[in-house]
Amino acid sequence: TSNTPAEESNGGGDDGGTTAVSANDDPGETVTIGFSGPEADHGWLAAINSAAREEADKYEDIEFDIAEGTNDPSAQIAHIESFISKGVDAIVLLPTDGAALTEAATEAMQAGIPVVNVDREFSNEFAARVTILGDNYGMGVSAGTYACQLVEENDLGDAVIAEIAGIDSLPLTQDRSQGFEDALAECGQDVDRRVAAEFTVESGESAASNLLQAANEIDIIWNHDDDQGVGVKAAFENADRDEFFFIGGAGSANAMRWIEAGEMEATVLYPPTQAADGIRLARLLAQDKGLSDLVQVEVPRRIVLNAPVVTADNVEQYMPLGFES
Amino acid sequence: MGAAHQAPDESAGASDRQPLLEMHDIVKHFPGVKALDGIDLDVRAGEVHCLLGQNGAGKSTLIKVLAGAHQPNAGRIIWRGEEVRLPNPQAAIKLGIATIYQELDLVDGLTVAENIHLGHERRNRWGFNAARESNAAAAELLGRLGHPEVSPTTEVGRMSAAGKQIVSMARALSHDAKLIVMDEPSAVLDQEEVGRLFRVVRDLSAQGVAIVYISHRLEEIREIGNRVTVLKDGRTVATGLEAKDTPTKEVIRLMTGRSIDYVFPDRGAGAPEGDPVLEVEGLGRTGEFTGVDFTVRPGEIVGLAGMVGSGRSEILETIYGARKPTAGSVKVAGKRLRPGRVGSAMAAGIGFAPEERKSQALVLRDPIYRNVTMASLPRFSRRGFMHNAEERRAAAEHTGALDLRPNDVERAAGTLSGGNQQKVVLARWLLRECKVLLLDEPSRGVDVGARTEIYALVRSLAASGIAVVVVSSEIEEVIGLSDRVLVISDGSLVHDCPADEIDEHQVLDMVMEGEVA
Amino acid sequence: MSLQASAVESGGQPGPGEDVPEKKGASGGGFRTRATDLLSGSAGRNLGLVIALLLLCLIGLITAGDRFANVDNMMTVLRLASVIGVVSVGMTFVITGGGIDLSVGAIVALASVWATTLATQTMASDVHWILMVSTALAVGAGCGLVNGLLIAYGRMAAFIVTLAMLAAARGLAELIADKKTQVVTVGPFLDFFRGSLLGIPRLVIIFALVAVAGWVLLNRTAYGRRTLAVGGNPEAARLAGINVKRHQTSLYVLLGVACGIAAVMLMARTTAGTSTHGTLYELDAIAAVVIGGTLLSGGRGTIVGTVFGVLIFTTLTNVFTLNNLDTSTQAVAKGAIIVIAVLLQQRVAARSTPG
Amino acid sequence: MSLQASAVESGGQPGPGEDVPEKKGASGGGFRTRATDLLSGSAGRNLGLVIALLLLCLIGLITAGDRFANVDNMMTVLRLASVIGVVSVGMTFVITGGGIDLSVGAIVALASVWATTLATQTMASDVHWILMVSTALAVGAGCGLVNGLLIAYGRMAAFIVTLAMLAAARGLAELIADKKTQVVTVGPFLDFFRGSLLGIPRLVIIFALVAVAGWVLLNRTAYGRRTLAVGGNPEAARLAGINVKRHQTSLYVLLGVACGIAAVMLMARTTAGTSTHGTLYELDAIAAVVIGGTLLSGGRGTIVGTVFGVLIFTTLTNVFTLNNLDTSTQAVAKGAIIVIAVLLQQRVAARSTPG
Ligand SMILES: Nc1ncnc2c1ncn2[C@@H]1O[C@H](COP(=O)(O)OP(=O)(O)OP(=O)(O)O)[C@@H](O)[C@H]1O
Ligand SMILES: Nc1ncnc2c1ncn2[C@@H]1O[C@H](COP(=O)(O)OP(=O)(O)OP(=O)(O)O)[C@@H](O)[C@H]1O
Ligand SMILES: [Mg+2]
Ligand SMILES: [Mg+2]
Repeated sequence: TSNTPAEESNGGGDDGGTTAVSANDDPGETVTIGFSGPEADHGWLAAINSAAREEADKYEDIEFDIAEGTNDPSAQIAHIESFISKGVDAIVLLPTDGAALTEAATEAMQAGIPVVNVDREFSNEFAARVTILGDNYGMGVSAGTYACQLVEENDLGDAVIAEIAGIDSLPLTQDRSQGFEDALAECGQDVDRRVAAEFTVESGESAASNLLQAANEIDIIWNHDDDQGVGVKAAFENADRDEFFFIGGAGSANAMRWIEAGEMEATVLYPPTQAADGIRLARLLAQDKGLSDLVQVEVPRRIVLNAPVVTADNVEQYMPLGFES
Repeated sequence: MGAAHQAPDESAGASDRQPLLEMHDIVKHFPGVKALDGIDLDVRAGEVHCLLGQNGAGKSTLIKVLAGAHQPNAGRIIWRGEEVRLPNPQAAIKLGIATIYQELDLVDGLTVAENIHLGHERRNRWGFNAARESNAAAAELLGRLGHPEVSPTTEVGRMSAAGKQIVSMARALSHDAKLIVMDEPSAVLDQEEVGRLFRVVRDLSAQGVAIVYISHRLEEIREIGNRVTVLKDGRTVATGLEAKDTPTKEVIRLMTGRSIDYVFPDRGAGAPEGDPVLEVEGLGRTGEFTGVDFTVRPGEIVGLAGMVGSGRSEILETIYGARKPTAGSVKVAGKRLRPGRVGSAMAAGIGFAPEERKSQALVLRDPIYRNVTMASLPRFSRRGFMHNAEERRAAAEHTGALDLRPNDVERAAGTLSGGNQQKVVLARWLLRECKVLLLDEPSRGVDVGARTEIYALVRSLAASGIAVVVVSSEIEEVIGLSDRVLVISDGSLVHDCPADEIDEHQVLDMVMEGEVA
Repeated sequence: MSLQASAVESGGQPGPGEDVPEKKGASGGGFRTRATDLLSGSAGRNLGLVIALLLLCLIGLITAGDRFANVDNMMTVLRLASVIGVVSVGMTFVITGGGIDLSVGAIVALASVWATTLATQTMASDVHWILMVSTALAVGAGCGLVNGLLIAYGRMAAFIVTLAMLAAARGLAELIADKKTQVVTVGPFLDFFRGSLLGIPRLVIIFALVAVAGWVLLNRTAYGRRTLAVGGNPEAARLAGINVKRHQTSLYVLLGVACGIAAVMLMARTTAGTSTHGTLYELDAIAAVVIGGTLLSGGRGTIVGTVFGVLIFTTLTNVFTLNNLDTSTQAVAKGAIIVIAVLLQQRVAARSTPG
Repeated sequence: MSLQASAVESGGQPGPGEDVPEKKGASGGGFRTRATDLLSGSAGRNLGLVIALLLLCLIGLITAGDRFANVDNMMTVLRLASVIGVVSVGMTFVITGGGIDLSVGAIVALASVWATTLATQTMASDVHWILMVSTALAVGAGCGLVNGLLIAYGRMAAFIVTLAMLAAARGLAELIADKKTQVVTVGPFLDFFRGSLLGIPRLVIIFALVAVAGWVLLNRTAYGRRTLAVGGNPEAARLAGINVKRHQTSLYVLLGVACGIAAVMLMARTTAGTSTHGTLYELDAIAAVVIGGTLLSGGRGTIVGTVFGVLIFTTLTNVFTLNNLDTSTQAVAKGAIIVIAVLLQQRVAARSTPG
């Protein structure tokens, strides 16, 4: 159906990897993709949204219907309902609360609209055609494993390990903490001090300030989120403390730069590209295409992204993935 | 009304000077009401100009126009020969017009001195408040008013209505005004206080300050006034009357448009009989009053006389259960009330019209009918649902009987003139058919016409078998209206006798001395 | 002769504590007809809101066309409005009675969590889903009772008490749920509340019932009359024989029950109970109530206005979403529209008063 | 003869809209002495707060020992208190003047973002960091002016206007910052504001200066008197010749400037400007002000109380963190402690009044 010659400039260029091998980027029939995510009130979520938007912009056969970000599951359900009534071709959904949106997603699936579940998992596997997960538990495990490594390398013995979590009432925070704890247990360590911030710079600063007072000597600090990390780091400076190894989370561009500059030990990646991947997959699903990059013809059911640790050694390689927050 | 005729001598000279203030054809509309419909007024320097009129005639509205607080829809104001505009209160104050408002507009959270100097604060060299200077100035003003005992650092919210009135007067004096408007300053004052007020007024007019004086007590007008202007329904019906020479009957006729005999209703023949319906035994509250004993029979009116602050209001409130007594008991028809429970008192058939209608009795924003029916909600509800039409009808019936103006029960109670608000409170208890009625200053701010009606009403209520207890700061009223007079001094009952065996001077003596003269 | 004249003179803002009678509400004396009476009454006060809502719908129609104006979308708006709507109706009572409640969102969360614990759900599937509903209502009422007792009998400021409840109830909800989302597994419960009646979602019907019951309670019963009196002048109410403390307490319990109902609705809608339910409901509900015309200082309340307030906010979000506006621009526009709506309402109310 | 009348026992809750003189504060007629006067005055009113704070410190000392009671930790508490403290001092004025402001957090965010844009920072590094400070203050004052004009001259409810500003300012901040965190790169700015003077962090000194200035302004100047009057009885203030609308407007501007100062402090503390700064400051600031003893209905305000309120909340969080309490338990404990603190304060105030 497409007769625009401008396809090259839209589709290709900047993201050479996939376009080279597959014909999937060729324009197909125009499809409407609905996207709904939480309110972009914080760097990582903002990056998710903008990545999704940019991805959709690359394809001129995508009509992108992005709903207002909201932290109210009830409002998000309404978004899904309106997608269904509008009859979109596919839905990419980053739920505020996986369980709370399962029912709505199931309805969409039953209405014949494929749902791509991003980041926070539904409580029922029939609610989504594809699930793309950043691995929150894995993120904690990566951080914990790296911490174990640091303990060993530096011979810290029974190290004082502290954790600065994100919004504590979110399941994802619980998963991260659980992973961290489990990994530490592997090498006989535990979390000595834990505070929770709210994914904002300011809350990071105050949580970290109080934390630093709680222990005179800390060996390792893992901070769940690089966005609040700006504040956490300011708190270190304010208190004039740097005796510990500082590990971050998510992998913002700021964090990458700190690692380069030696101001941070490492950060655990939690790529904000999931939604962009979700858009691509949704498009393929809607156009009835497969994943020609894989041997498998079909789009897979479940994709779990890796949570690699970025250190001074490999930061250059990961720099392009770092999102500005 | 046998007040002495003491004319200040200056008044003769004042009359031939050019008027200090002239107001011509002032018109003021409120949504749905023409409050002022062409008022003329002229005031000369050094005179006491009295403004008379029934409740709702427009007196307060007129003086608010004069104070810059209301903007007239039409009319001219001429101040010392020049036409002026008064867009806000500052403008009026700047010209030298100070006002004591009827609704005592003071700020409760500030001290006496701070209230007095509000808007023209005393500052020191660095622009900070000069508290000491301000307190000293306030103390001086209070002294001039005969109240050196009032501390300038007292918070005004803790003062009685009478105290606030004094502060308002001090505030007006603090302005170095050429014209002071007083809107019913004597309403909350007792006789002694009124005497002090008059001394101050005479002082001021001797200094050439003009006073516009509003009161519903005609004898005061006669005692202090030079000339009288009468308002009726938003119009000037007479102006420049000589205060001393115009017969009372004539003034009342001008105000009301009819002749009213300004007298107290006859006491029925013979003393009321039957068992006492209200028995107060040894009632006391620490720090307020002690050992109050009295009984009231059905059909009897008992008056409580005493100075402002003697504890009369507290006694009534305690009987009603609004305050919890520390000693003694109250019985109605032989049954003991639960102390400190309004519900218990109401159920037993006591009704109470409190002294401060604005803060204690009315929901100003609500329509009149709701204010009237507030204490009788169960009567108009069937299984919890209100019968609105019947409610309005019953309310209108009772407000009509009290000659409420305007008699429109849908109006917000707050838009009524002061005296008419009092009638709404009375209507509330008339609706409830009580056995005992406690009235705290029932005629405060009520005009002569309505006052006569209220007296007649109270009497007829008594005649129908209700026991009435009345508190009033006008001793004449207590004696004239009651069957029996109780004299309260400093929180205790000092005398109890039939009303016709005592006169004003005796009461006054007892009130002051605290014992039978 | 200008009608505005009198309005211009009032110096004070219509903020808390003001007890000057509202001029716009005052209606004419002798020459009033039934019609103007109606206008200057509640209909007149709500006219501005109606106009604001209609304007909003018009904008929706123009910018989103059919996507806005179809039954499905309307039902979506109503369904979204229904949960916060129920809370707002309860909030109208508390505010009219001179109080405030910041803990509504937290109570909704606690009630939803408590009603979806494994224990409750197991019992509910054994016996009847009504058990879950009763649990939610009881939790709501209990929290409301604590609020009410501390405020009325403990003489503490409502703002502080309910702020404390906000913290405590949400914390408790987190502790009970262990910060996990509890999925509702009781099928009949979901079937009942997620169903429709004559094409109208049951949630919307519940909202309608609550609103009607609230209207009757406020405008046609002695309870409503007492609420207005207690809010307008508590001292006068007390001296007129109303048990002010008991009444105030009952208002908070009433709102607590409304929160319980909202929790049930939210559980049905999201098929889950979690400690994050009801986030920021306190601001949304108070905003809807105040924009509807209920005085924050108490003594005057309107359920119809509140319903309009809720609908305006929900429609606003819907129109924005249909137009794909980004969140930040939405927020800026929302701020501007709130101000315009209120200004409009004021002008219309002033205009509709006879002079 | 005494002219003092005791306040009739108040039946109403001491909630919003109450204008009955406080019963607990009422003191006897003639038999009042200088000493009891002082007690029943500001010291007496604050005594409960002092006790609450001391108790809290005691708990901190017992549970966390040296980690609590060392200069570093004290400075940390003070530094954390200073930003919200400056906002709370400004809020005290607005609330005392009968208003309320829900937009403080959003204004802080907008000011911080505006003052850290690339353009501003480039200019600031070329000229002087004072440029960044002026930008923040101007943005704060501007937002406050808009609030004030709409409330005072537009006669809109403060709650609604500032709620709209909350949405709009945060949205605008997001648009300007593009939802990114803007890191402060102007070294001299950071050096100045993150430095210390005689071992006391500059931020704490700024807070102290603001608090002292606020105290003097409220208690020792005509402006403060008028604020009390405007909040206590706006009609009386108008009749006394005070330009009530202008005064109300100025109060919001004052608070806006305080928000600008807070934004500067926050920029220094976190080395960043972002649209998420100041989240929930509205609740925190109002809570600190109210717990400090300022009446939510206006007319009575205390800066000392506000400072104590801020310190109590900050110390509470500090003690919790030192004890490694989890967030949910913290929330429940916080709720309980707020209620206990206020009850304590009431009892002490009642005790310290003679009669
Ligand atoms: N703010 C207002 N809104 C509407 N009507 C008002 C308002 N203020 C006064 N009125 C009306 O204007 C008329 C004049 O009232 P005003 O207060 O001037 O009477 P008054 O002569 O002072 O009576 P009183 O002796 O009872 O004090 C009354 O009908 C009153 O109801
Ligand atoms: N806070 C207080 N503590 C102790 N005594 C008080 C207090 N306030 C007032 N009083 C005393 O209580 C008594 C009663 O005062 P109140 O002014 O109510 O009397 P009243 O006779 O009703 O006067 P009015 O005629 O003005 O109503 C006075 O002796 C007064 O000094
Ligand atoms: Mg009058
Ligand atoms: Mg009295």
